Amino acid sequence: MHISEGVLSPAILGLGAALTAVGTAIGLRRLDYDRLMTVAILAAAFFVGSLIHVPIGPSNAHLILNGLLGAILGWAAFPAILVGLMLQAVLFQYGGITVLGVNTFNMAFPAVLGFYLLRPAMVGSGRARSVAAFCCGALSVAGAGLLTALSLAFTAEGFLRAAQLLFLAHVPVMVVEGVVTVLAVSFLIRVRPEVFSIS
Amino acid sequence: MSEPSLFTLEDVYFAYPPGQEVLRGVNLSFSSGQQIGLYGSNGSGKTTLFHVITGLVTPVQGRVLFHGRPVHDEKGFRALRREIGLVLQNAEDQLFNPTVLDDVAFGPLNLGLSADDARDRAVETLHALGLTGFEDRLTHRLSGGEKKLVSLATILSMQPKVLLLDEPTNGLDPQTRARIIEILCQLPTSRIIISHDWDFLAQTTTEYMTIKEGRLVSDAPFLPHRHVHAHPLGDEPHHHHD
Amino acid sequence: MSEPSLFTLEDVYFAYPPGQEVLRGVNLSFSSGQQIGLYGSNGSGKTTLFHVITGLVTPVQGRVLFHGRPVHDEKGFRALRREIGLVLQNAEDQLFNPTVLDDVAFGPLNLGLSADDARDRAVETLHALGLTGFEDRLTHRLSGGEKKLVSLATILSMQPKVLLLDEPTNGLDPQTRARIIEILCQLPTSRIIISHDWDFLAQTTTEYMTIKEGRLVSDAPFLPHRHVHAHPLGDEPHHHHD
Amino acid sequence: MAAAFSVTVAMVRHPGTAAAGLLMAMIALCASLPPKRALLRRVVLVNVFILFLWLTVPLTMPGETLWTLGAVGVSREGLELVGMVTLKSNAILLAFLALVASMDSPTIGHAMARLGVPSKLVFLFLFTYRYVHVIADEWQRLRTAARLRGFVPRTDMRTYATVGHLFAMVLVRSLDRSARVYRAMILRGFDGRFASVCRFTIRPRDGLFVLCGLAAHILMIFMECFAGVLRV
Ligand SMILES: Nc1ncnc2c1ncn2[C@@H]1O[C@H](COP(=O)(O)OP(=O)(O)OP(=O)(O)O)[C@@H](O)[C@H]1O
Ligand SMILES: Nc1ncnc2c1ncn2[C@@H]1O[C@H](COP(=O)(O)OP(=O)(O)OP(=O)(O)O)[C@@H](O)[C@H]1O
Ligand SMILES: [Mg+2]
Ligand SMILES: [Mg+2]
Repeated sequence: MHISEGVLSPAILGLGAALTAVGTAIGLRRLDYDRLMTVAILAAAFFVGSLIHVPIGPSNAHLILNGLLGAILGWAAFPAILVGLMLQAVLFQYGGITVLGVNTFNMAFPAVLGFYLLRPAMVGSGRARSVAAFCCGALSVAGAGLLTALSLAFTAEGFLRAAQLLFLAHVPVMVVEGVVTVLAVSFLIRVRPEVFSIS
Repeated sequence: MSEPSLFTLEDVYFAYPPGQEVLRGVNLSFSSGQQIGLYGSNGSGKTTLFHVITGLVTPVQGRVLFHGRPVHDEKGFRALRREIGLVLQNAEDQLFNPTVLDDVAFGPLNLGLSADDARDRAVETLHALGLTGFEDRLTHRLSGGEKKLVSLATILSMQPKVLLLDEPTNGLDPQTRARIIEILCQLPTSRIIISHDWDFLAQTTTEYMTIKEGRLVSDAPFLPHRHVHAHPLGDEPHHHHD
Repeated sequence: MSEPSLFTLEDVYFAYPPGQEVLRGVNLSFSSGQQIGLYGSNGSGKTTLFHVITGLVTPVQGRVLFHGRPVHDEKGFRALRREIGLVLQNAEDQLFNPTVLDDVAFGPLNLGLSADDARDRAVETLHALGLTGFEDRLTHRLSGGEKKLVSLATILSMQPKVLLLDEPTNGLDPQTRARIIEILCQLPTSRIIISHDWDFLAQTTTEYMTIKEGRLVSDAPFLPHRHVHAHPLGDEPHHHHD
Repeated sequence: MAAAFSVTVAMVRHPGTAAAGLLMAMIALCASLPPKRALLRRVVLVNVFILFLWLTVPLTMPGETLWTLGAVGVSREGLELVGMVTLKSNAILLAFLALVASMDSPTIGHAMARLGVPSKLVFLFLFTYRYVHVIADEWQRLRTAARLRGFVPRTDMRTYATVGHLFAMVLVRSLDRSARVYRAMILRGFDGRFASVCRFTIRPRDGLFVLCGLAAHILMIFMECFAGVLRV
């Protein structure tokens, strides 16, 4: 879930923007022009992915898929997510400019962590791969939820319970994301293993 | 009606959101056994017509009847799609599972068959189309012609009562095209086929329709005639797709 | 050679990474003024051949010569691509700018024309193809036939010496196809055209080649002959795309 | 411009100023005349998050209790906090809608380039925008294919498996497409630099817009300072 404009304190907004700027700079530096196109297209695919709604019990939720994006792109996940959120801001007004930094960092940082910690196992084989992919999908969402909750909690004490609830709301999504990530990864490994050598 | 129609379009109007009307008062009553060839210029609304029939887009006005009853909602169209199988214009759009077997078994699984039955049904269908041995091929590595055949298989495995085929021979070489003609000639299924390829329609369908100014019209009589033309290997046996 | 060839393929072998060889010893010496029609079954390597000529893929063995000199690197191929224009099989891949004008002006801008000149060149090219008024249309909202025509415009605006067209009439209705034939007949440009549509090749090219078992071979002689066949409106004037 | 406004509003602490900001944003919005229905939908979307805060924060934030609903008390501080956030959110949203959303993405891209955003990021932005439609169509087509074969989304493994496969297929096809499009670009002489025939024009109306914006801005900063002084 994104945080809307005008909710967070200037300190948090500034911190988020600074961290995102650093992440994006690292991500961009590692990209050359012929891979830029690939990243643009993946960013677009993930933007579209975040519009996919899946049923969860009586309600439904949209996918986030930052774990899979991180596993494929590594640091380039920062500029990709930044651009995706910018487009969301422009096209749908989810979130907005001042919270762009915080929202990007919240989603991209767990994704990059996933890249370093879980990806080696994800491109392996058998059970280990499924477990790693599940963790990657689920934990990236958990991380994003946690960071979002923390940004709220650090803004004003009054938001504390809201932040906790927000995190809890992420739990079913985590499970679904984990499952979808496992299947998507096994599909990609079978059909297009080169995907995992883009970053 | 004396003979009950399988599905009916009643005075259907359709427009894509910002634009002009594509369909303007289409009427069609389709009975079991009919084999219609549908042609018309690019952008005349042929594909759109198929999408209206299968409920992929909702008419602005008019309605779709299935076995005589109006279909209002997605639930009604789900029932309709079990009997009316649409093969999309672009074979790539039809195939989304990793392997051919997964893809051909996908429909039967959704019809409620058990995993084993769905598998058997898929293997059987592939066999009937001469695609035995393709089960474990990756769908997106198939050649253009193979993709066309497999996408036909994904619908045939659901054993629909009516086949809607959207330009099934586009981009195919003459041999593959001949194979599709042969397969269709052996199938008794009712059908509507969209094509720019008149010769193909003449071999696979019995009535002709076209879309003119948003209206579906039955076509002029069918006249055999002759042409002189030339092409490489013109002295060897061959056939033409026009 | 007495007449200098524009480009030459010398004993080219090519295979996509995991698979089998697609091209196995292709030789071709193309001189200014030649107009070649290339046909062959699906997956025989026609598209791949075009990609080798323009340096989009690198042969495993053999080489490409341009004006008699071997082309080794991307820089050499850039010079080659200014004179040899390739229109891709899939028009959707060819169009990547938001508007038609942007797309048609993209090539000229890269040739070093000023923004105004590139704009003029684009407008002129669109006019020549009967696409005046399309400048501000969004490329992804065009109909199939319009996309094909615009993708041709994006290459013609670069005024290449050789045109490589990959299935330019696929999925087009007979009228649009006739329009493309007319446009090509008016252009004196040297060309190689890939198509499964022999009648189209007969009207737009003068020599015929095919790919058999990875080798490029000149085709058998050209024989006029006649057929009887039937189609709707067969009594009205019409032409056939086969 | 929009960014500056958003930043200022985000910093504001006084409700009066926030309300004034909201008012100004509304005026700006009226001046730029966007289509009404789309606008309404967007405002509702953002306020879903705000609604979530309304439902939780006043009930859970400790402080002076205004009234009680069964077991939980509604706190004054909670209400104030949320009220403030609501004003600010909507002010920024409306200003953003007025100033940015009425531009199309290519314009934003060019504007970004002018503002000194790294060219790689601008490129990324423009192409992502370009491909969002293409890929959304691709997704839609694959989903259609699934529907045609009787697929009904439910809360079960098969649904998630199918979604996983569909999405992976969209990825694979997007990548193939990216390779083909890159080829199309180099075939037309692309060497990494972008040129454009589209000229960035500044109309008189835009100038007026910027002037009013600046005035409103200064006014708001004044109000904020003034409020601060009063409070001391
Ligand atoms: N998704 C869409 N949004 C807006 N307009 C559309 C869309 N799809 C099709 N159209 C327009 O609707 C009209 C009919 O399109 P349709 O695809 O039904 O034509 P068709 O007869 O199948 O043409 P073709 O022979 O090229 O396949 C065209 O003018 C097309 O531009
Ligand atoms: N990117 C790719 N990776 C792997 N194999 C490929 C790739 N592109 C083509 N092939 C394979 O190479 C062979 C030749 O393909 P090519 O596209 O050149 O055929 P074609 O003659 O143009 O066929 P068509 O008439 O269907 O367009 C085919 O067997 C195809 O499956
Ligand atoms: Mg169509
Ligand atoms: Mg080809």
